[in-house]
Amino acid sequence: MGLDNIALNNGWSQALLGASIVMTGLVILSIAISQIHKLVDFWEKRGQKAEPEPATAPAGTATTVSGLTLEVPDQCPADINQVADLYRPIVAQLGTTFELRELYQRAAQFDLPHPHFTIKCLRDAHILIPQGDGFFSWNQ
Amino acid sequence: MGLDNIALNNGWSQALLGASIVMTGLVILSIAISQIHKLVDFWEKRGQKAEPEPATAPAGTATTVSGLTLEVPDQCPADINQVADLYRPIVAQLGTTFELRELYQRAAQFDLPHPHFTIKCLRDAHILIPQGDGFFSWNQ
Amino acid sequence: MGLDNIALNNGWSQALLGASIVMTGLVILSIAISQIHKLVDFWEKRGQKAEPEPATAPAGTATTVSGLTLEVPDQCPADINQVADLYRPIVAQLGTTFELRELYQRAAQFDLPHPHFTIKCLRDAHILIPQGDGFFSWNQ
Amino acid sequence: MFDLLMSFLTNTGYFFISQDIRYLIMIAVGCVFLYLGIAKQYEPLLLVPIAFGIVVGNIPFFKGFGLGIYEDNSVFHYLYFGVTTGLYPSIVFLGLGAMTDFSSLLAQPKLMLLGAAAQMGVFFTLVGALFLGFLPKEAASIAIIGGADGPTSIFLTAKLAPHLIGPIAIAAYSYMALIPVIQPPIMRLLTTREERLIRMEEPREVSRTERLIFPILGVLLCCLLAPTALPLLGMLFFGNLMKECGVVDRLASTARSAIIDTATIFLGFCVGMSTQADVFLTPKSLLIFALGAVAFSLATASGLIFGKIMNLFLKKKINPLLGAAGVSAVPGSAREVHLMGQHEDPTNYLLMHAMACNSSGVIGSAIAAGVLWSFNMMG
Amino acid sequence: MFDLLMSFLTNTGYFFISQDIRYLIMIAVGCVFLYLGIAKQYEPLLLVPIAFGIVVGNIPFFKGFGLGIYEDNSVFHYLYFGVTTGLYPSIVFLGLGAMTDFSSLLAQPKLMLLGAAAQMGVFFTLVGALFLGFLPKEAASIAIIGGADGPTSIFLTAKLAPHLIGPIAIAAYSYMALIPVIQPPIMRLLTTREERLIRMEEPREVSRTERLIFPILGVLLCCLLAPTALPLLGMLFFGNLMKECGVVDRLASTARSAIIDTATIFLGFCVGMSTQADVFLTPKSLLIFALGAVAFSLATASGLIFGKIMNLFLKKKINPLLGAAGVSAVPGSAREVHLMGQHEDPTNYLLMHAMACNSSGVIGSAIAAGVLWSFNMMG
Amino acid sequence: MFDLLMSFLTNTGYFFISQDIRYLIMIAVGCVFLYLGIAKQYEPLLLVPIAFGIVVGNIPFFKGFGLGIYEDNSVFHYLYFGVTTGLYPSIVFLGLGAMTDFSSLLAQPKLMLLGAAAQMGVFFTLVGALFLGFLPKEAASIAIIGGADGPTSIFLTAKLAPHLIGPIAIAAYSYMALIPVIQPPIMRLLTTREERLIRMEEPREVSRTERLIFPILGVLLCCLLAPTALPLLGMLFFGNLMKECGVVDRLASTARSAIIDTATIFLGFCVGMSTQADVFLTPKSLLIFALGAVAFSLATASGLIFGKIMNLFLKKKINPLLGAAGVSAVPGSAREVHLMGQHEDPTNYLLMHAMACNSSGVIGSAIAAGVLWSFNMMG
Ligand code: NA
Ligand code: NA
Ligand code: NA
Repeated sequence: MGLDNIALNNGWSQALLGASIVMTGLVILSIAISQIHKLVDFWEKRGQKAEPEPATAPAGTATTVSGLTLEVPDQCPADINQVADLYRPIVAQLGTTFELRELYQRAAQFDLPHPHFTIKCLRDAHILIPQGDGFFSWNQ
Repeated sequence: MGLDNIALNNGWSQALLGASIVMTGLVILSIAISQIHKLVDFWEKRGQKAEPEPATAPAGTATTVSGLTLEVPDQCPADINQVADLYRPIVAQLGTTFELRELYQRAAQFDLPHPHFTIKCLRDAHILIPQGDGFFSWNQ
Repeated sequence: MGLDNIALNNGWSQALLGASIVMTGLVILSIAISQIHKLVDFWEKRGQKAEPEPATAPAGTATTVSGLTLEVPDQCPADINQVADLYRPIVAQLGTTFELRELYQRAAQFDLPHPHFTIKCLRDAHILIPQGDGFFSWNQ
Repeated sequence: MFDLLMSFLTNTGYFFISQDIRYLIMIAVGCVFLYLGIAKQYEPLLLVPIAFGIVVGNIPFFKGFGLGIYEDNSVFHYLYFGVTTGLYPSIVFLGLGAMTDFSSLLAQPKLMLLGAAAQMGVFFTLVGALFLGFLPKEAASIAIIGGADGPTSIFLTAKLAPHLIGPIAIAAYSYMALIPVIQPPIMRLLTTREERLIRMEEPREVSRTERLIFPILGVLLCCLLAPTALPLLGMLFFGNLMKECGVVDRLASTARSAIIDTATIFLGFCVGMSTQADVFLTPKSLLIFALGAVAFSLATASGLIFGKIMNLFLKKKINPLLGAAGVSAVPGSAREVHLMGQHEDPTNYLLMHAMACNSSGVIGSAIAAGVLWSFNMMG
Repeated sequence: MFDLLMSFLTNTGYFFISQDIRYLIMIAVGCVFLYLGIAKQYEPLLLVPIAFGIVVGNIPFFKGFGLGIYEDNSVFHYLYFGVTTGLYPSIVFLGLGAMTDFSSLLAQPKLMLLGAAAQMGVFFTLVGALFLGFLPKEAASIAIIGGADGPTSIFLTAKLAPHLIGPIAIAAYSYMALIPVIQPPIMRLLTTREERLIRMEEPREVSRTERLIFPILGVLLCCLLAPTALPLLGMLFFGNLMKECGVVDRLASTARSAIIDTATIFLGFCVGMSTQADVFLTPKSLLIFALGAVAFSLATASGLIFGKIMNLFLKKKINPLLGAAGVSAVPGSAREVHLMGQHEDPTNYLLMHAMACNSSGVIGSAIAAGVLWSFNMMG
Repeated sequence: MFDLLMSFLTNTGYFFISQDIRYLIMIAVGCVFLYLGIAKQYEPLLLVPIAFGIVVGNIPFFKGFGLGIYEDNSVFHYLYFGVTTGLYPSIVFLGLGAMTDFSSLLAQPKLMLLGAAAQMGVFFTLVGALFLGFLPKEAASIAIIGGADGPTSIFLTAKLAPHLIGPIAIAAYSYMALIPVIQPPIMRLLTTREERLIRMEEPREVSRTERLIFPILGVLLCCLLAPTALPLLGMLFFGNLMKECGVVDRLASTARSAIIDTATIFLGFCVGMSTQADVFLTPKSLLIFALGAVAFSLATASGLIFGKIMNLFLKKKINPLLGAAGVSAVPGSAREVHLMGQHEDPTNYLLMHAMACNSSGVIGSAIAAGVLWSFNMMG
């Protein structure tokens, strides 16, 4: 009891040291995250430079894949019909009308690239036609 | 290590036997599922023949029930209003507007027959009226 | 076996006493719930009388809070724009179009008062504008 | 190679079935249950998991690998743990509370007596099971089948007679699924057409405050009387409070979806698996099935007769069919009552009233289970 | 028959309550908490499960049946297992991570210091609790109440002083629920109107890559310093990575719905049940409540004062009210800060900034818990 | 104070890393996996939890606090329990069953042979691992990597060689994620352009009854032959029956969302954590990785070659690329087959057919696991 109990149990040291550690931890973290910004910028610039050169390792494969999975979806693909081909067998399974959620799930299940974005593009291209009440049909 | 270790641990037998068992298992299963088709056809034909005769065991009861639960929902019931009566007490609990999901859950909770299909019929019969944003009201 | 086994194991007492206890329990509960009604009425009347006097404990605080959280949402607040101010920073995070569900989740996360009701008011005031397919945007 | 082949072959299920045909019988039983659940739609949420569990649990195997539900360290044993400890039943009650609307019960408290009356079947059966020579704890577990509440039956049996979980659970669920077969004849036998035609008043509106106070009052009044009902009723009323209070909707909604579904899947499947032929197919099981049918019928009859007795005293008569819904068996018996009522008069809506009896039957049999448990612990 | 009746009656909750009135007190406390949670809507997701748990946990029963949370083999004991092992708190942190948006913190890293500063309250209280004669492990568990983070408090207490889980958890959650009562006076006392009027800049946009790197960097920097924070912060940052990476949306969405809801329900309910009067109503509990209030107030004050100190060095001043949000108590304290700011100037939006402090407060108190744990294990 | 500081510092992760650099290596490996999962989107549902688990599991700490996955009473140890008992893999199979549509397999039963053929890779690797001196149980666990099914590999390893769960799981999941890198070269090497251009017929419509009978028939035929496959296949077919029967939709939907997601999160995270450098970074692990790559490639090759062999006997030729999808690795290998087919002829849709092989590969490797388990238990 009393100050003795504090001293006996290292109370002062624990408090001081504990507070310092917590502060240190968060100061380090806050400095670190204030630097992520720069790191990311640096990395992205480097990335832009590096991009023109083709990737290193499994070249042929990577191309096959990257054509479909790795492009950054800034805008809808020009060859939307080719994309639609990828979706047709899935849509066929869903019946004449379906919910986007179902389509999305299927697309995700088959790991088709960027399903959300692609579905949006398919709608913009009027390949997916809304039927009201959240149902859609396939226009091809 | 080496071939001795394989022989000592029955490696060759395990590999050969294991591979055979897996193959046997899937061959049997694939033959079986290629026959389901026929079995089902046979059974359904038998069923069509048997149907006209009334069921064996708890006759009266079965009729009471089957009128409501066991008919195959190929088309909406002619007596849609009678079906609507079944739903009215549930709808009353849901307030003036409600989501179909709520109605469906209630219907399922009370084990009403074929809720999805029935709700579709109620919509077709303009007993359930869409109010926009996925809400519906009851038109009776 | 037989009547002896019943007597030996207190069967008759258990049955009689058990049945009585279950019946007693539910009788008590049914009497109690038939009285809740009156209790609630009494309490609500007392509440209406007491309301005019300001609350007892942490007055200033309570007012600050109650203005926002405790009023009964019988009708949309007159100062809907002030309420909209509360929602603007949240909406800003959601992008230009969003689902009501997202908005509701955010509002609930920040414990904004009566989110369902408020969102309804915001729609009535045409501050939330439906964009079709369940998406909405903010009109300010 | 030949040794390995022989030892593999004598470890196949085909070999064990050829040694003990009872597994095949149970697999066939499982398939019948699947048919009832899927084609006949008798309480599919219960029957389908149980039935598939019966099939899976009766594929025989070499004991000692750690495969079966009764072997330590098997996957199925760990899942079965939720049955033997009573965890799944309690969790199912949590979800049940979060999906049950007690409004119509609150509007008509006198219907609660029908839920109590139907429990008389439990106590009649207790005496009967003792008469047939069952040990007291076994007799109590068998009697609770009359409560027509699967989780309650499993819970009590897990506490008193864990070796009987299989047959008792199967009996309880079978009879609940067979309600459209069992109840209507008894209902017709014990009521007159005039009684079946009685209409019930539209129940009054119930305020939110009432619905809020009910779970608190309910847990206090029921569990102060029978504290042993706590694991079931504590959870039931907790779920209901979450539903009614309106400020924790996300919790209530998870309780009545993901939580109860998960518990239902594993509870049903494990109960099915526990019917492994070598421990299940005994004369005792048959006796339990017979007593279960008796318990169920007595419970139905008690409810109906009590309804008629109540009418002797009530000015505003109630429809005694509602007594049959007092057994609980949510929501099957309520539906039967409704259908029977509609059969006599298509404009008579008994569903809401029957649901009130249903839910009080759930409370009643949980108290009965608590009482039987404490009798046998004090004994 | 008479014997059975008597032994039943002496096993009812009514009888036990007549012997020990403390159960009734606790039931009343539970009802008050229910009122606060439901009618006043003070943190209902926490208070409602706890409050109903208090009610259920204080229905007394005969010890020895295997009914109560402290008895082996009871259903409630198995559910309580998730509390005593620290599983529920960790799982709650997983879900919390999957629902927390750290963007505004990433845009304004300096606000993280306020989350650290508020933890000073923890260490002041540590000294105070030692002064009052508590054992070191007890003192550490009490001190962490100042972290204003329920799961963290429960986690640390489960590791250091499991016998105090009840009072410490109740104190932590009570004060978190009472934030609208506790914080505003301290905020007004320690800040001037001019300070409260300071506006914060709109935080900059944060790129997806930054949000992605943060949980990885966070777990490394925090847990390499204090590995004992791993069970909490490992899960928190894991949840956040799932949220931000955008390629496992279905997992993140389950984590922030079914998973966290289930853990929240059982955590709250079990913590409530652990307040069984005979182990809870002790002078120690009262002392813990008093110290908890001190811890909480000191934490709030530390945050506010540190905010003012920071302003001495910053060119672009921050609103020191934000310091009060550094205690975590997500999202109650952020809301209070925002409301207080709006009270002075209705066009001042502090919510996003306060949320940044809030989330760094969560990280801060998890580190503090880790540090206290390791001090007491090394000692 | 100085003592406390020193003892704190020597308990930081920084200190331990300075003593043993292997932790840093593993953290780097974790970050690479995160990159593959997030930026490259290689099977993110698997890789992201595992990768973050690797990072978290390799933050070193003082053994004895009860922190790590291998220490009794730690939170992570309790979560790991679901891995070591085989619970998570079985539960994942439940959900997998509830989301798998076996229609195209039912329409083309002969494709099932490709799923069997791909398992030959497992048995080749078994011999190889024994050749390299592994103990029989270790060799079996390593061989199953060729099954290309994470949960199956973990399940078998948990039963036979629990000390190898880490490396085997990581190898299995790595190669599954690396399918777009591993399979295409083998596919091109072993098939001619003409073969790759073969078109498959549109599969016939499959009736609901067929889809309903399949899980029942499947569990009986597979598990009567190899009862040890029960924990995996019993659950898989149970989930599928719930999906197809149409009367328990709410259970099926919870199984394929909340249940499988929860198991996936904790399975992946714990498997990642189990790679703690001091137990993981051994020469044995490297050997396992090498053998895993061999197993995977052999499995792919077996499937392809068997497809070509089948074509010798079939009038209506099949596209031998489908053989590569027989390894399972759902749905990665099916997608590769489809992409490869489309690469040759953009109008050739192999996806549905490849999914049929995929799902039979899952069944095939579960049987293979059962067979290997029983060989090693009988031995
Ligand atoms: Na009942
Ligand atoms: Na905090
Ligand atoms: Na496979």
